[in-house]
Amino acid sequence: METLLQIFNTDLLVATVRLSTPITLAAIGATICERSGIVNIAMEGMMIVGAFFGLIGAMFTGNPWIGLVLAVIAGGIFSLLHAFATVSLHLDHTVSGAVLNILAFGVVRYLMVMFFGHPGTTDPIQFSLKNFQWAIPGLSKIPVLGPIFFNQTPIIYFSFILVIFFTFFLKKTKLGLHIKAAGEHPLALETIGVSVYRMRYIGVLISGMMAGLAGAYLSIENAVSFTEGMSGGKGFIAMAAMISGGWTPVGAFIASLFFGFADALQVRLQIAVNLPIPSELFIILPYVLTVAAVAGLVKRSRPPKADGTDFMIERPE
Amino acid sequence: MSAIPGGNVVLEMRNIVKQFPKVLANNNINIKLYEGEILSLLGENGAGKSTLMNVLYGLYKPTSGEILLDGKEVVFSSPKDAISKGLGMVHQHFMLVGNLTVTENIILGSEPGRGGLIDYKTAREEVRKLSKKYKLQVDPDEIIDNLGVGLQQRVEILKALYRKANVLILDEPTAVLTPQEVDELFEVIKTLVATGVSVIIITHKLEEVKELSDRTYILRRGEVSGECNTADVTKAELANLMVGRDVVLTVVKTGKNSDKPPVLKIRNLNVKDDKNLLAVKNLNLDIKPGEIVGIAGVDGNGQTELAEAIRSLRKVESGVIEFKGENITHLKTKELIERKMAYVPADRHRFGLILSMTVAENSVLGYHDKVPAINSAHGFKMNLGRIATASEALVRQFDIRTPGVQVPAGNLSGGNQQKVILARELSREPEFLLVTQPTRGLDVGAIEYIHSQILKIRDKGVAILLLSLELEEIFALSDRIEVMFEGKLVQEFLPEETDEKEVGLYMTGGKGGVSDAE
Amino acid sequence: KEEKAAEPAAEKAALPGEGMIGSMATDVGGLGDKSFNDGAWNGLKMAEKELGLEVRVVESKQQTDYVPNLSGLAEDGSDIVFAVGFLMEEAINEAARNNPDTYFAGIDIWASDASPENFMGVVFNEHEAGYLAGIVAGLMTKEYASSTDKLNDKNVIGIVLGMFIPPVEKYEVGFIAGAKSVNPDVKIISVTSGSFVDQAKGKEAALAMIEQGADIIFHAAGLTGLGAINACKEEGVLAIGVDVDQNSVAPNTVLTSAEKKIVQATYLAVESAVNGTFKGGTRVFDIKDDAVGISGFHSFDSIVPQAVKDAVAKATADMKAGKIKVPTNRAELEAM
Amino acid sequence: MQNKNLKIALIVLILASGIIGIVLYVAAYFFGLLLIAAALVLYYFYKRVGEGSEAAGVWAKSFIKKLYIPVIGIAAAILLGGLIMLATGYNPVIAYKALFYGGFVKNWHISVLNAVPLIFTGLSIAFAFQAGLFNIGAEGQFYIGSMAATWLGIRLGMPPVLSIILIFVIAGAAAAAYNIIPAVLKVKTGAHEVITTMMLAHTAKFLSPIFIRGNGGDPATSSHAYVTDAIRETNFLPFFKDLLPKSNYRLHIGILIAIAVAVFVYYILFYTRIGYEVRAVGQNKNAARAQGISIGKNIMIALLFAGFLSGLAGVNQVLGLDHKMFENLNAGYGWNGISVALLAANNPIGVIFTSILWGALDAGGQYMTRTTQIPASIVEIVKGIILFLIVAKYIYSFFGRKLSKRRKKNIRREA
Ligand SMILES: Nc1ncnc2c1ncn2[C@@H]1O[C@H](COP(=O)(O)OP(=O)(O)OP(=O)(O)O)[C@@H](O)[C@H]1O
Ligand SMILES: Nc1ncnc2c1ncn2[C@@H]1O[C@H](COP(=O)(O)OP(=O)(O)OP(=O)(O)O)[C@@H](O)[C@H]1O
Ligand SMILES: [Mg+2]
Ligand SMILES: [Mg+2]
Repeated sequence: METLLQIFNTDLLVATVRLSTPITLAAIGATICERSGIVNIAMEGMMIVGAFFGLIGAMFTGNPWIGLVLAVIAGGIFSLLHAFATVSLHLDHTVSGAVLNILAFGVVRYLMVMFFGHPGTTDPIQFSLKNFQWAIPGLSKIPVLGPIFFNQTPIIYFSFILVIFFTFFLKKTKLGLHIKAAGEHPLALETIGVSVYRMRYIGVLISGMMAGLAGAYLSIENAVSFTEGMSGGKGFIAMAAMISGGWTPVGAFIASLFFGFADALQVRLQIAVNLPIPSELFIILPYVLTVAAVAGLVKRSRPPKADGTDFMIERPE
Repeated sequence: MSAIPGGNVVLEMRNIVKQFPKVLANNNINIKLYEGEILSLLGENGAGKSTLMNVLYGLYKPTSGEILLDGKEVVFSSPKDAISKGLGMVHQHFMLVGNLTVTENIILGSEPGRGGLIDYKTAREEVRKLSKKYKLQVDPDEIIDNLGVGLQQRVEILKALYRKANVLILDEPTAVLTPQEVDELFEVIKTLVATGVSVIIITHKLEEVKELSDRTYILRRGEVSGECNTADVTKAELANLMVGRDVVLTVVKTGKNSDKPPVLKIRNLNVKDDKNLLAVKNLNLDIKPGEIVGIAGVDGNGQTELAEAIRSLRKVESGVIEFKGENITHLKTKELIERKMAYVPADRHRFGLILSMTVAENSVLGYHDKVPAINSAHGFKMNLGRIATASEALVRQFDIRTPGVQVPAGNLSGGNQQKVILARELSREPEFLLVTQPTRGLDVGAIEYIHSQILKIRDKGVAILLLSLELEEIFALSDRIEVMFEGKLVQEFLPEETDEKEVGLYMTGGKGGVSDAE
Repeated sequence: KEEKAAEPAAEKAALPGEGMIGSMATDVGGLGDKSFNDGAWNGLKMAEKELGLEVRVVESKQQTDYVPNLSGLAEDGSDIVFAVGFLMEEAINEAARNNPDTYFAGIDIWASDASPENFMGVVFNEHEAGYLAGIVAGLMTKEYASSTDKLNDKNVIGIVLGMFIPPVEKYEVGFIAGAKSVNPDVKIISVTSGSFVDQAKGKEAALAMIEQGADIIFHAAGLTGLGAINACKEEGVLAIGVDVDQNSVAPNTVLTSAEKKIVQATYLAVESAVNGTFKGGTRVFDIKDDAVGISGFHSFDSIVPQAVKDAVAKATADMKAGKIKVPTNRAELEAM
Repeated sequence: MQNKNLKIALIVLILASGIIGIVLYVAAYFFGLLLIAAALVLYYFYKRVGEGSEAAGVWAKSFIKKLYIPVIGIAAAILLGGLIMLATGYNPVIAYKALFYGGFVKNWHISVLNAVPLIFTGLSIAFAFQAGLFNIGAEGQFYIGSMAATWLGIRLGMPPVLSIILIFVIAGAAAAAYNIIPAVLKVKTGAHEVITTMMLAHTAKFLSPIFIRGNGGDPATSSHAYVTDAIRETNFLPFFKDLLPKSNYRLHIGILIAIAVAVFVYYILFYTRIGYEVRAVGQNKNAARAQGISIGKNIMIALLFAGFLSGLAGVNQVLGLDHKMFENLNAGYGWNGISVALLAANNPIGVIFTSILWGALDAGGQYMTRTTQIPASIVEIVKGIILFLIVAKYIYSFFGRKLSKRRKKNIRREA
């Protein structure tokens, strides 16, 4: 019992942020994507692509920052397939997403063999973004909040910045306004001369880059190695976070923290609870909570009106 | 407001052809627009009016033909080009983003501000200035979804003016407006013209053409079938040009109201809309066998909710609906169908048909669990053979133009799709028919056919509730007219004792139970 | 099948194994695990060099690949086929039964009475290696905590496990027994991750242990354990590797490793097949063969006090002499 | 009317040669293919007798038309895969030879064994798709079905056929019951099934070790069973080798059950009221509702039946192949089920063929690696490309349009 209380400490909250970061990044990406009208269930696949290329970059150049850039680019390029399929080829968004997930895992498996001679997992890298952990002087000394928000590794800082950036992006920028219009009433946007296709490509591209960044976090900042399947459903949990967060970056962030908390707690409960309870019952906690969240235990809000719909001005046969 | 023949031609469309995969929507069209005039394009549904204007506006690429602006050929590869050349268009269906503010909608695509940021302060200022200048009052910070259609249309016009349009295209701007709002709109148009704007207005309402425009082009089946100074022609002549034959503008009704007791009784009905607000308030209505009750009203006054409540597609908050003495308020749609209550929904694509299923499959939708569609009363296996034969019979009986009953319903034209629905519902010998907007988007020939079918079953003693936004249709069919306004039936008329003006006044709350006195 | 009718009769060419094929199927952990899959592959490659046979490896993607891969390797011409990892126990028995003309060897797999003649189980007494590692950890975390700033005075150590299968359990209970034997009050946190391939999971588990004060973390979790070692590296505590000397993974973090000599065992099995001395049944490698134990301390050699080294040496001797009975499963541990 | 007898005789002949052909063929007797081909020829003949030669021609044409996109897609993917192999230093000719020899000849029995669970998950996903639902978590239902089948298989000792049937029904029902959660949530709260079924798949996967530990090993000495006890031998599905001695010893009749179930699902979808309603809801919810078809009820039916079908995948693996349940199966039947369903355009009969194709690619890929050491993961890429090229079928018209536009432009420029 004593240990049970012990686990509720600052470390738990630090772990919460650590575990929620990939979800946050992907959830924000998915949010922008759906605001532009495209549903992207391939976040999972894009994340794994990003994770893989992040590691490749970091491992073969010795510079994790190059890995990070490569991850974002790879996620972005891969997402363009989704944009091409859904926007230009007018394919059903869910179908395209599912196919791309499958393709992503296939491509990564093949590349694993190409680069390392075997599928599965890579060696840890020695020099990762973890080496750039930075305690912000002064702020990091604040009790509780300091360690949580001001003594972190680069991508975690990025995730905080990106939450603010994308909130601002949607509220104050022209591009943001156009993306919102593309997801709400695409024809209205087209009739004032802004290309809906372009906005949706941009929306998907942003989601791919964010998924790539989330993947980079997994491989070159957190685990400092790559494992097939290391995304472990986080792409889908991110979509749940996006929904629970009401399709806003801040909402997505808060929801992601919640899922991260569930995960952090789960590991610690396994240690603290000394009863003969199978550890698997703890492991499933985040998944069960995700189901609960999309089932509406969290406040519901309206998705973008044209979310998931195809856009085409002149329909060919 | 007189025509200015011999003035400057601001715009000309030459030999415009627009071929859609299956439809030749515009066939070699030539039109001219003079500076400062109001030009109307008249034509029945599907004549190609919207298509032509969308070509002009750069939304569609013409298959061939050219556009000249101030005498010079221009190519619009997107609306952006058209807008930059001074064209503005208010579309038939509003192009407003519902969850954005008025300001955001107006500036969308031409936002003030630098470096990708929006300067909301300037934007709001400009919107204020514009709305003052043209006397188009709107609150710049209101969310579009919270505005009525009249105000939304103002935003649409402001949107065009904000982009400094000197040619303004209005595609059926009056379709959703009340007569009073129409008058206001016309005032606005006139002030615009006075400031040098040229206007193209699309409509299929003859009065509007007469009242407003200087010149008129009439389109028929994708071609220009006439061009005239509006003052020089009569309405009948216009109508003739429009449909290519003499039109009987009113369908002749025979028979009289039955005096049997009502089959459908609605008492104190309250229904909420999607926003959880009361949309139908304390409504009472009786319909007798062999009677058509027409509900007139402007869109959004609770007609949809009423229809859905009767069809059991929407929850009834309180009140009672009785059919042949039985309380059916809380029955399921399926049970209503079993009681021979038929339904022709307003939106045939969304509610009437399953476009990817075949005509045969569609012809039993809703009756697919009844013999003979299935093998037995509690059947499991569908009788595909019998379904096909039966639907072939319907195709013949209702003159549905289709290559066969095994083609997807989506391959049929709008009028023929509507006929499939009508055939399905009427062939089941209903005792009550709920019919909403039965002729929306159809041409005159199809309308006539459908009206005659509705009257035919009325004469057989079916009780019919008609909901339509077309006053003309209401007058043509109804034995009794009820006006619906803000969720209530505010006045009852007999069609022969009233006219469209008077009904319109009630529809808009100009008279009748406006105040919530109770 | 016909082409390999020529039995592995020793055809004395330049090298005894020329013309023969030795192959292995990995378990789902696959090559690159720095543990038994890699070990077995290295053993095969050693045999390739020394004995001259051709070697092949095939990766298993999923559980259902095991039987087709093992049988397939035999059908496609291999003379001896290795199944690597306890998880292939069922599959190798079935494959061996259906391919009686090929030798099969299973690393970490026991041959049972029902196993066919052409199957040899190769197993190790992991608990003995774990016991020695436990002694090191038990002593270092308390008594000699001051010898490096990577240790604290909380007297907590941790174990990260992969899937809970017999070799893993043996490592665990051996480790616990060893630690308790020298430090009865030590608190030992054990987490079963359920996976041999998830580095992130291993890392998160280790981090949680470190939060609880653990300063030495042992793992028996394949790749998952590499994540745990990484957590130790980042948090500046010590780790103990498994199966092979894992010092190279993180030289300033891995104090020592609980080893079993898979490379040698594999080689010996191949050799017996080449020589025609292959025998069915289970071959247990234990501390008496020096086939299990702990590796050297590398950079920690100067830090680890002599007393610890002595304790290890004594325990080794006692085990060899049969004076210490190390438990092999949790039930036995409990009973102690 | 003398045609009537001829017709009946023809039907009998078609069915007999078709069924026998299928049995022989899937049991790795290749002349079974000849019988199947004979059945097809007879069917063509039957069509001619029945409706005149023209109808048969139309039928054949529409059939060929349906096939050409898949064929182009597969061909293009093979080409692209070959280029990738060339680029990464492997000889595609050697690889493909091994792949096809392994998948369709040498290890054909493994292809068939691989196909069995895929047919079930593919059917499950296809059926849900027909109702407009995406049962992305089929893998979870597979686990539930496996667990239930194992539990019953260990315990149920009735006369063989009876208990096998019971296991099929109960275990399938258990998997269906697992899908009640997403179904109810979908109906009541609109929670998207993509997320709920996916999360429940993870949940089921993590719960399975608990079940396995509870049903395997010797509880007195260890708690670490990674595999359950074997089910009773009376509950094994029959093997082909008992009847056809040359057949591979692992080949069980699950494939026949799978084919039969696929035909059954096809029948349900296109010949019954349930299928009609499910498709109506899938294609236009609003219209279905306005005509009295309950959306909620059909969502429940579709998701539960989908769960049932995925559950059967697990039952077949347990009763037919493994005879016990393993931890960490890593099976991927859910994802592959999506592939085969999409490839088959959600047609239950098509699922049979796409599953066998997928199974053969896997089996061939392993054979290729074993014999040539070319990594089997190339197959994953080829599979991904096939899928993309077939699903994104507009890709041809897209590039076609681009091409013709350019050509037009060129012509204009020349003029
Ligand atoms: N995008 C499109 N693709 C294919 N056909 C179209 C498209 N838009 C319009 N059509 C067809 O072109 C014809 C002309 O349509 P258009 O919308 O121009 O008619 P309209 O005169 O504006 O009719 P209404 O009065 O109903 O608005 C119709 O047959 C219509 O079905
Ligand atoms: N937006 C569209 N996209 C694709 N095809 C369309 C579209 N609009 C119309 N069509 C096709 O064009 C054909 C004619 O449609 P349309 O509704 O214009 O017919 P119509 O001439 O108005 O006939 P009716 O008098 O029956 O309404 C139909 O086959 C329809 O499928
Ligand atoms: Mg029409
Ligand atoms: Mg129009």
